[in-house]
Amino acid sequence: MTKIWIKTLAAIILIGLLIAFPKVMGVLNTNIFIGFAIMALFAVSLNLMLGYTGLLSFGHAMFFGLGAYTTALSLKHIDNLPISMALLLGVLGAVVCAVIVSPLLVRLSGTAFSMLTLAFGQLMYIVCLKFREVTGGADGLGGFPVPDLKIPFTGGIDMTDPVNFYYFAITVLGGCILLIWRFTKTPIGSVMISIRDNDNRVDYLGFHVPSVKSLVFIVSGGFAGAAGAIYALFQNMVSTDGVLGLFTSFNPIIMTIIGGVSSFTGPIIGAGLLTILEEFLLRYTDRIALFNGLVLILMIKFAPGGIMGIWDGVYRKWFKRRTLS
Amino acid sequence: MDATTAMYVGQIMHGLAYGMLLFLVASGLTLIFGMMGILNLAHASFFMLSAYFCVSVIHMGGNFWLALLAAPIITAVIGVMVERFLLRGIHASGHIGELILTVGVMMVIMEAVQVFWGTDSHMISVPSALAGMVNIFGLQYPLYRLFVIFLALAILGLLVLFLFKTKMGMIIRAGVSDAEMVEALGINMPLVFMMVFAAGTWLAGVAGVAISPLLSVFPGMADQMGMDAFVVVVVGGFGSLLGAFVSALFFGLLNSFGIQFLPRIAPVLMFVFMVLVLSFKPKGLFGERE
Amino acid sequence: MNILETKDLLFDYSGHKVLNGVNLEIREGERHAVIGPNGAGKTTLFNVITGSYKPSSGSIKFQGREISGMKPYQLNRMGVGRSFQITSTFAKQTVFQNARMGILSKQKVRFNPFSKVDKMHKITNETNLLLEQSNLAESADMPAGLLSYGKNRALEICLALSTDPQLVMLDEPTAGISKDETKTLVELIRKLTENKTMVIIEHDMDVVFSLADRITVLHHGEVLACDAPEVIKNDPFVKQAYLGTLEV
Amino acid sequence: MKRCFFLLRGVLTLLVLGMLVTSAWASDALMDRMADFDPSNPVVPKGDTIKIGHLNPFSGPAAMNGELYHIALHWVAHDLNKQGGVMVDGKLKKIEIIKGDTMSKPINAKKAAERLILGDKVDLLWGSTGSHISLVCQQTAAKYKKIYVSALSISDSLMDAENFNRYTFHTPWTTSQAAKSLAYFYAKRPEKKFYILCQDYSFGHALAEKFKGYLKEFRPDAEIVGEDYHPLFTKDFAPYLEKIKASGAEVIFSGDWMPDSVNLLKQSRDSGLNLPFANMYMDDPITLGVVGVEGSAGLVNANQYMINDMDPRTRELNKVWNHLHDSKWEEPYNSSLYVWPLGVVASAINTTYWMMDVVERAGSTDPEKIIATWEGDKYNSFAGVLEMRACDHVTVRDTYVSEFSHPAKWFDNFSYIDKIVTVPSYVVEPPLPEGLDRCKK
Repeated sequence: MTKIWIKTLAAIILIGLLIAFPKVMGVLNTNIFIGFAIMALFAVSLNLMLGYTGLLSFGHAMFFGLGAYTTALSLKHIDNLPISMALLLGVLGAVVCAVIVSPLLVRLSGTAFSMLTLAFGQLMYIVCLKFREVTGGADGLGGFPVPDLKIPFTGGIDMTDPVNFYYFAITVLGGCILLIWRFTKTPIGSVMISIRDNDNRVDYLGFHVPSVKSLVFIVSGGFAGAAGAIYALFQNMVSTDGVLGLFTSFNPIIMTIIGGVSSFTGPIIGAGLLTILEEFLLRYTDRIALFNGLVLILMIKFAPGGIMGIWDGVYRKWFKRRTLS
Repeated sequence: MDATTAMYVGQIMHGLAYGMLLFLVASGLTLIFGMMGILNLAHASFFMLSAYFCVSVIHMGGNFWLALLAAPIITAVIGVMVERFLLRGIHASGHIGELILTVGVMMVIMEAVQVFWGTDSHMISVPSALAGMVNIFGLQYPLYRLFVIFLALAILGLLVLFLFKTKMGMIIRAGVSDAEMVEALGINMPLVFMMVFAAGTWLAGVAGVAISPLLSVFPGMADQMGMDAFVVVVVGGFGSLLGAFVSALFFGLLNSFGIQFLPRIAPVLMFVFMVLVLSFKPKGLFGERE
Repeated sequence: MNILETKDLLFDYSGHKVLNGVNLEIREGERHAVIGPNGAGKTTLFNVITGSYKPSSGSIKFQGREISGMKPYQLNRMGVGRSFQITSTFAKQTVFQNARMGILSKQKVRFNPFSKVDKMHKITNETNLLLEQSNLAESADMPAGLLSYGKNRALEICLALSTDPQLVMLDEPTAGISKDETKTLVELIRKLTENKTMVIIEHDMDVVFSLADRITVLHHGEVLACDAPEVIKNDPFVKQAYLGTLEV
Repeated sequence: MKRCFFLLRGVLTLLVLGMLVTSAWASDALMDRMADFDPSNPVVPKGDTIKIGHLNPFSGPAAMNGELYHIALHWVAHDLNKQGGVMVDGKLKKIEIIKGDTMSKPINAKKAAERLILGDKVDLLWGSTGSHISLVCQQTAAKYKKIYVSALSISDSLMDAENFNRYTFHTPWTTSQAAKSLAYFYAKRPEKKFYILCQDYSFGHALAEKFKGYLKEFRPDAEIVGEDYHPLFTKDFAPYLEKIKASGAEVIFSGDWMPDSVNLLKQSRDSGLNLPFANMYMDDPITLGVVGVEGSAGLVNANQYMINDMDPRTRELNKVWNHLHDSKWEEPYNSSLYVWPLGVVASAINTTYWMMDVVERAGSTDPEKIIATWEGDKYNSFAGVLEMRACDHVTVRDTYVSEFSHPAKWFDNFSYIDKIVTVPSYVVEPPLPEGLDRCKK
């Protein structure tokens, strides 16, 4: 029983900290935290494919960008659209794209899969860049209204106020991360892990591997779309380079690798570390990408399991438990 | 030679010139992938690195020709060091580890360049011997771009001779189809890998030096060329030199005539081709290996 | 009635006829062994039947239905289970999780993204039952990658049977394990394939003769003989196929 | 009568003498003040200072723009700090410049602006190249009620009805002023066939539209023989140049800025296309130095500031700047790009002096006081009169166009500004944005 007790206690403390955060840390750090939470969900949604199903996607920004653009465009063109609807439309946009793309993708695996995702990612980037009338091209799309969050009985909560938005964003992003956690605990979750370890045997056990892969692809795309939608609401500005660029696809991979590929919380830790690293470095140098690159190389070379891998190694040495996450 | 045919010939020549440079970069990329299964996303950064070395060589008093000799060799040395100390030990985590490591290398090179050579564009003037125009049945065409085409053709010839006529070339071709088997036959594959990586980076280095007088050398030059070369390798087929050559010319001409006739859609077309090929023929047009 | 029949099964691998018109009959509920010298085409026959390769021509009938060219997952759902010569289990997952994969497929819980798999007691109980039958219960929480080679072979067979197939095809189950471990494994196979039809490829003649009701001898991609074990034992042609030319 | 004549002459000479002395004195004063100015590592005052956030790309493809305007801001800060600072809230405060790296990406611009406002608590924001980036800075500043001086991007859309906000002041000229200046210049010129090649984003498209409109007005007989928009930071212009050659154009109109401007000019001259460019940003020594005298001959450059020696204060600025460049400055400010205070950099210095003058007259960095002082303000800058239009916060000024020729006073290794055509402000004044109620008469 103690295990569950510890878990609930930890959960309560965590929620307490999250609620107190904006009061304690001030508006600037709150905004940075929201940025971190968005990237955490984005990285966790990528890890659903990379860490759990063994599929490395170089085009995950496609869903993030589509989520952001659909939300931004729907708020811009449909007046007094409630914020929750805009969010849902964002997720829907990403899911529809995943449904269209997945049949082509799931037949491949390994490097071919990665290359095709990169191709799709860049295709989406160029199309958005070129059709400026709709997407605002290099200028991006800004100034769309961020409507108040309407709660049935009380009046609307002003979403442009950073602290209110913080609570809204954290509930949505935290909720999504929990949903993904639960998803990995379901039967389809264990099938995914088996596909990562040995997709051939899974085929012989009666599972239709391509349809499982496309389900994972769509779920992961949908959650990336949610992260993109929150991003659009948070920044009130969506630019092709910001949400669809090559590095928008690479960042979650870097976070997952640094945090730990084979664990659920790895990407979250990776996202936190990169955000802190960036905030810290920005004061001293403009060369943030240089440090990120170096950290990435060192991690892959000396600690392929990432921070969680190191923690797991240490944990095993001290507690002699035979676990192989 | 009235205006429209002059324009067509001009665009074809530009297409060939850009296609040839694309081939130099893509050939290195596809050889390395064919041999070692590593798709080196940092390959275009070596192309840029060599251009910056060319700037330094010329800064320190050397002329363009010395730079054309020295810069690719320095880049190849750095390429070998990257393969030797970084890429070699991580076959364990499979292709995913290697792919992501090359992303790290790309990021480091792109930023390091700005630290050492600053952020503004460096100009390299066309070498005097090649400056000016030449008259080809009525069309004025810059001599330097012709030089680039012939340089690339010469290197292609060298490459083909090396691969198909020498013992080492045979080993490399065998390695492309089955590296383990060749190693089993007692050939020191790690050494061959290192040489292929050096050759691949050297090719990218030559392209980097060749392109600098045409364009200015500035931190953003790797992105465009990197993505184009990547599309060429994927469409041409991983590990296939012929595939790289054919698709490099195709995309070089597409780049020129795309801007000429359908400016808005030209870049999109390139990626549409890539998606189509990858979806229906993952091995690429001439590739043997996924 | 034959549960599995192949008619003039042909498979040529770029010119070389690996299977040259194989007619195989497996009766319902029998234990059938397929033997033959190396390179006779045993494993290829196996892979063609279980859907890994598409045959060049000829038909395969399972319970009366034509299955040539079907995908492995379709065959499995129809009731064909198989094991692999080279152990192919889920190294990073525990033995329990390995077995549970088969049970999930058996219970057709393939796309359920809602309920927690650990909370599905029906599945958990059935998995534990399977593990006990395969006497792997005590190493249930051990990752498959850390099992001994012998135990891994047992897990391999357990997986093959986990989807409760009518026809079980075992590809050299006892390959590479010691004499006494073979004994326990043979007992395990006999126990697990109680009322099922089994086809086994095996080189160890003791295993073949202790398990098989009938034996098919394959040589150069053709069926040399198909009869009871005693008959096969002293069939001159079989000896010749194995020992080369007959000393006169 | 004679005596009063004699008296008058005396006064006149005294006046001239005084002028000479003050300019001499003044120039010595500026020389003394700026003697220790080193842009590579500027003196950063601490304590209670007027903090100015400098938003520009300091990394990424257009990183050199950050470096370019860094010297402009620090020149003004250094000069005023040497005079004790600016009287604000009853105290003499020094000026402190804090960098905010936009990385040429709208999202990073928003983050940098927020960090400057909330983290460093800046009093004023100043920036930024790239209209799409400047728009983000402007919106972020307004969100936290901070003054944003949009000193570099010149898109009209930045101050139109949709994007206008009362905390933003537009000190440079605008796209329409630039386009109208060039069209005005070509009114009396023989060339008839124009080819438009601009960057494929809002600034490029807006500039092209405005130029076509004004050209029809000034030259109904002129003809646009072709129009292309190339992606930002294009590498290979050859296909575009080939199209231009075939189109028979006489002038190429391009609003490209660094690094596109230098690539375009260099590649066109290398491929034998010697047509003049009607441009706004091909006036820096790096770009022109590459193509030499013939390559830069005939370029028609329009600008909000052109280096000249008419006004004593500009003469003084040029003298001190050139002296410091030759004697003192190190990497990267000792390069040919910074020999003289030219075009965009000098204009930035000019408008920054204006900004600080407004702050001094407002006597505070409180946004409301600054807005009240700056709206409708007329300032006699060292490059002509600058007027801040009250209703839409856009600056109206004379603009200048010049055809480069050789030999020119300032540089000898390439053609440069010689005869300057001034376009009076009433001609080039931008139209009031419709739909902005503040501007309804």
